[in-house]
Amino acid sequence: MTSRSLFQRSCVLLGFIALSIYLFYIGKGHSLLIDTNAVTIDGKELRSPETIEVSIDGKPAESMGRAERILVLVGGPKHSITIEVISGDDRKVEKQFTIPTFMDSAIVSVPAILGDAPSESWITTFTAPPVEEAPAEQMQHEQDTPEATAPVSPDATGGQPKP
Amino acid sequence: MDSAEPILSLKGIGKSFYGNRVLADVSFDVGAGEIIGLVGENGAGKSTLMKILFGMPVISETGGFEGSIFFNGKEARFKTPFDALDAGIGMVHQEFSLIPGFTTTENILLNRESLNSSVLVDIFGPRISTLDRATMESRAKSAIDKLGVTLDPNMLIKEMPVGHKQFTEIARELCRENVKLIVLDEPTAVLTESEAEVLLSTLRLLASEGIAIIFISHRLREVVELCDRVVVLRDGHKIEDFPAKGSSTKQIASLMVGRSMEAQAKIDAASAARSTQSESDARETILSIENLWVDMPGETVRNVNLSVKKGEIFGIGGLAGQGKLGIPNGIMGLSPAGGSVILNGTPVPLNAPRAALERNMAFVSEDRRGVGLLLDEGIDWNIAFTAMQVQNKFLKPILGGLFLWRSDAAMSNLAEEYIKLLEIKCTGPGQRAGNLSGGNQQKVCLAKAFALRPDVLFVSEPTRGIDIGAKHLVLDTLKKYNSEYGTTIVMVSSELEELRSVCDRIAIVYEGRIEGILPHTAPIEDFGILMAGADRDEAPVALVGGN
Amino acid sequence: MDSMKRFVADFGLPRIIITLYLFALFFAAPFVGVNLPASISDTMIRIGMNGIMVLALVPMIQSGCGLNFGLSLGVIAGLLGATISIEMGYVGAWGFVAAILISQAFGAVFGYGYGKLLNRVKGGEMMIATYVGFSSVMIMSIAWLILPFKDPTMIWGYGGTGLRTTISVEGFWRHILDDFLVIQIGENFKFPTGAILVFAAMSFLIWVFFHLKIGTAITAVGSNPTYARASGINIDRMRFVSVMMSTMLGALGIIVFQQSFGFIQLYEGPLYMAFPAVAAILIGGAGVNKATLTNVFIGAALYQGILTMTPSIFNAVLKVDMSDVIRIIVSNGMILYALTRKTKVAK
Amino acid sequence: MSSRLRNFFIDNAVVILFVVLIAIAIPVSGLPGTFLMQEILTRLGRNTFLVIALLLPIMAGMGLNFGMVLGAMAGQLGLIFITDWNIVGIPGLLLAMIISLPISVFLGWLCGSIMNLAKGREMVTGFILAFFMNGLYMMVVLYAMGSLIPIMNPELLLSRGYGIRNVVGLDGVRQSLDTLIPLKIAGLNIPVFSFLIIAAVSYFIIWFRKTKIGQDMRAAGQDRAVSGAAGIPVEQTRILAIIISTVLAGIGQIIFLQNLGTINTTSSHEQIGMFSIAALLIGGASVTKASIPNVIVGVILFHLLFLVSPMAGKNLIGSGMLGEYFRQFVSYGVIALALVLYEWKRVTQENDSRATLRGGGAPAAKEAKGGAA
Repeated sequence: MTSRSLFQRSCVLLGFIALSIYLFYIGKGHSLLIDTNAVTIDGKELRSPETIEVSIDGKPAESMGRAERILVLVGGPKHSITIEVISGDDRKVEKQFTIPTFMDSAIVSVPAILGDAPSESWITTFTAPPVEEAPAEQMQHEQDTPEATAPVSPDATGGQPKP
Repeated sequence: MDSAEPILSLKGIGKSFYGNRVLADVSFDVGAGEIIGLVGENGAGKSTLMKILFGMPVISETGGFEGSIFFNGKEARFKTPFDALDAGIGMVHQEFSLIPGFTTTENILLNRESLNSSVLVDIFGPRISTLDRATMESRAKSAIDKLGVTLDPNMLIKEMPVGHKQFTEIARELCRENVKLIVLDEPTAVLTESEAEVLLSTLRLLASEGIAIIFISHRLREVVELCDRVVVLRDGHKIEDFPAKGSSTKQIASLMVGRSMEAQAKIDAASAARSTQSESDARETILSIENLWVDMPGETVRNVNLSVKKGEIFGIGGLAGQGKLGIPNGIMGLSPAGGSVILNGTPVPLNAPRAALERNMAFVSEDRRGVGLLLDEGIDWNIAFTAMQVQNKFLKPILGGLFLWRSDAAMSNLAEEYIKLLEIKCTGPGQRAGNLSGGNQQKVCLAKAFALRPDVLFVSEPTRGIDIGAKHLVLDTLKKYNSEYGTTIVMVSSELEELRSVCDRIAIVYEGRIEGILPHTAPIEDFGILMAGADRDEAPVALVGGN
Repeated sequence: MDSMKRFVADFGLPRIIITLYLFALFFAAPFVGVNLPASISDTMIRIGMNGIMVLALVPMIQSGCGLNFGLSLGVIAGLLGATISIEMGYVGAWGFVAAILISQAFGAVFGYGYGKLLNRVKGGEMMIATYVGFSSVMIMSIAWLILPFKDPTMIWGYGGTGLRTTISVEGFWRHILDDFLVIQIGENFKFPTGAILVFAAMSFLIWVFFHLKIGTAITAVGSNPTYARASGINIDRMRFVSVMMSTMLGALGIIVFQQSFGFIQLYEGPLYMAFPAVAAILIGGAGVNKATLTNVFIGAALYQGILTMTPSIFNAVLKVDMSDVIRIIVSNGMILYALTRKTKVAK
Repeated sequence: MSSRLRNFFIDNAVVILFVVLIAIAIPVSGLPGTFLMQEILTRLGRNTFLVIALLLPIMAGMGLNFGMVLGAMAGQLGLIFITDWNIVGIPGLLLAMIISLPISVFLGWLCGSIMNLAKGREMVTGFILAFFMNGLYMMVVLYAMGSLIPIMNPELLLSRGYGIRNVVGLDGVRQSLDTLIPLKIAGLNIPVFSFLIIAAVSYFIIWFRKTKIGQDMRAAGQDRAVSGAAGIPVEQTRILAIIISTVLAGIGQIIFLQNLGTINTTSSHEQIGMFSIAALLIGGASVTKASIPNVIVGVILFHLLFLVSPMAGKNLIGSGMLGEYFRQFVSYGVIALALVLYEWKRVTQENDSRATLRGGGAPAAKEAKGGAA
């Protein structure tokens, strides 16, 4: 192998690694919780308007009332949010925001955005409260439902997994 | 054609395989533009010599060779055939080494294709480049043009007549840059006469362009016609090296098969001693063969007529590929055959091994490991099996004869008997046949045939690949068996000497036909002429026997 | 050291590993609280159940047809025998005998076609056998749906068409062999005398067969077909006989299996039946072209031993049931080993 | 002319048989045409790539690559990882492909090397190897993942704390290739981007055949001895054919699963080999010859049959299972048929080539008929 081709092959390999990292970065999925609960920032309480319509990345808008949360799944770090206030002062706000790569679930606070709060406060990490596992439901996933009448084979028969 | 500096010069080449000498002190030169005919019987050392020249791995694996090779003025020791090819030596094999589904061009340039350059080469290596078909075709065309024949560069090999395939092979060798020497191994064996003519004139054309040619052939007439010089090998020695012009096929043939004076004298004495007992009585015919054809790959028999007398040892000789092996294989039903074979006055069905065996004929095959033996079974099985299956020997009826039970004890006894009789060196009747030496394997094969107590025994190449001591024992056993039981033996062998020392009459096969039948006392030159295909122009040899 | 190396070469490394593994399992059993008598008893029962199926592979290996991945054809014949016997209302020993007799008739018919086919595709038997087996299983699955069976224990109770996926042989001939002359020692150990006796008897018959003239000829065909032909043997006929035997033995084998298992498994049940048997005989030391009864016995014992012991030991030690995965790796690894190793005898 | 017509029928016997079969089954099934059209378009996008993965080993004379299942396993591992890391959309799929790449290469190298040990029975070896590797795959997925190999997302794991669940949802990447370029013609959704990928890989195969290495593969496929004597590294070339096939199978499996939207962890890969091979053979390919048109025709016919046979079965005898069994029978049967034809042809060809040696005075060689279905 010539040094030239060694170099080029290393470049290809590095390129693949770099591409992987880039893909990881731009493809990382996040669960966004669009939140209209009131927030207090710098001692100021910000409240959401009565009715708004929210849309992320230009997807079909959803209307929200006060103190609601809706879940939106997105991929990648950079997103835009469009908030249209239906009640009260009729206005439309469009903002860009960035989600940290390793933040799996994020709360996006509508009042903070509408209230012109500093952009760091728009997004906060969401930690799910511990949920009791539902073992019954899980069991169903674990086994292919056997046929009602089929006895559990002592496996002397089927040497191979069934197709 | 004298040239100052020979292209190839072999000096004192010698080689032995496992202490078995196959080549000794062979030296000759090949000049540029010279055509050398290399002739010799099978086993004379031609193919070993070529293997040495091409640096085949088998040579170095078995301890290398003696002497030295000078190619193009420099000493050459090729490690692999590819080194030899790179240096400028081309080889055209007896069997076609062509890819059937490829075109002429693709075959001529196999693994030497012209490539388009590509940026991917640095990353994935040169094999990622696409083929440059246009350049390839023009390269192939120029190689074909050198041959002076017309070949369609885009025709598939499998759709070609045989002759074109041969030309494609030669074009492939020519297409290499700097090719200086081409070795052709039996190039005309598969060609028709007119195709062979074209090939010969092509070779002359190449030689006139300065390419040296080594032409290996059994067709002596072609050798005389084509070559500048003829080198004769016999028993691993170079016997003669003389200009082809003015020589005759007869002369070459007798050089090929001739023995040293002492050996000759010994054989003559031996055969003279036997001559009295066999020739005197005009015995009845036991086996007569008419219009026999046998389709055995490489040993095709076209039209054989023979009759064998009861109680004689009948020899069949001839050069390799002429069909002598096909005769017993056809009669015994192992190869597709037609014609008529009459044993004791009743015809033997062909293409039915069992029928042949049931008519009390037995066969010791030349392909010991492939046909002759059950390598994974014991000696007892090997010896007894055929007799058991055909003649119901070594079987005990049980349940009133409803079933036939194999008697291992009887088989073992039989094996013990033959082990003693034939001096088979083994650990016992149960030893696997695959673990025996070649000579002992051959004895097992003979024992298998003897166990059948045949009326007619075909023995094919009984001494091939076994050591001298075993050879004598095998031949003596055959003679003894013949005299003790009166069994008619038909022995096929490429070793004329052997045939002459054992047989009463010897038929020589040439191009699938019996060229002639001679008594064992006939002078060796006569055999040589028959083997080389008696030149029709020369005076026909007086034939003895025949139908 | 040299003799050690030769032993490893002859016996094969995988086989040694498997043997050592099984010994380790048996050795470990008492220490981890596994009931050894019960395990041994289980192993015996399984040997009785599966032995004949392993035996069924011997004729075809001996005649050079290779590993009979198409054993499913024999199994189908056995299923037909069992279901028809039940349909005809035979119970007990008569039912069992009827099942065997009917299955042998079908086995002969299937074996006939199968043998004729394999003689036309010499050299490619194994792959073709596999897929002929697979497709026959599927054809039979369709047949199970539409065949006019009437017995209420066998057909779907309501709404459905055709036979059930699994049919219990309880009340017909469940454990008829296992419980014949059964030796019960304590609570946990049960020796299935009848099944083992039948297995032994069939093995004896096979042993006899291969000592007869024809059996000898079949062995020679497998060992070197050209030699056999030169000795006047009709190779195709010998191969054909071996295929017939293999298929009919397979049919018998599945019925013995069913009486012990207690159920007839229809539809896709027979699909992979051949594989455990093939793995067993290879573990026992057979090659693609050579098999002996010793290979059958050792193989059945080792393979069934592993199947019984692995789950109990693993469950006891690791609280993990990896037996399925280990079974897949061991059996297929063994087949793979045999396929890649035995190239020198290829002829 | 009539002999050409006859040859056409003989050469395309399998295709014609299935066309006739489907022509009968479609009206019986009563399925509407638009439904069938939509399904076929979807399935073309989903399966074609996998079938294309089979082409190179056939060219290299290694027969039907039953070992392609190994690639499918690698693809699934890639998808499991990106699902765990929650990488979504096209980047997720690309990342899954990149992850599968080294695994596929390694498995392909292994498979090719083992097949080199079993020359002449590559198919049965690949077939068993697939089962064997399936054992190792299960070991990794059911026991090592979550214990030895870190899995962050607990939702992927079985309740016992390690091992991947039987069903893994691919919500983040579901159909992201198919819908990347949305196109609707006459009410039919066309997975344009998937088709573009298939076109690209088809082009790759065609281009590859023209490269030196492709030429070497063809040569090695026809005659190993001659190729070796000409200096072509036959074993290496064969391994390479299997590696490429395995890599393509890995990518193909990712494309296949993104369309389905779920992975059946322990079984998604198992039948892929058989279905792809059956589809290719129904398209008129053989053990020694296969082309891109075979792939396309095969996928269409195979899946049409797949779609209509359960309904046809139901309408005929009132059991959906009948059609299910029938299509499985077809899959297995067409493979059996192709193998029988191949061996048959090989045996008769051997006899024929011997017959040509027959010399003068001999009666004309017996006419040996090749197997024609």
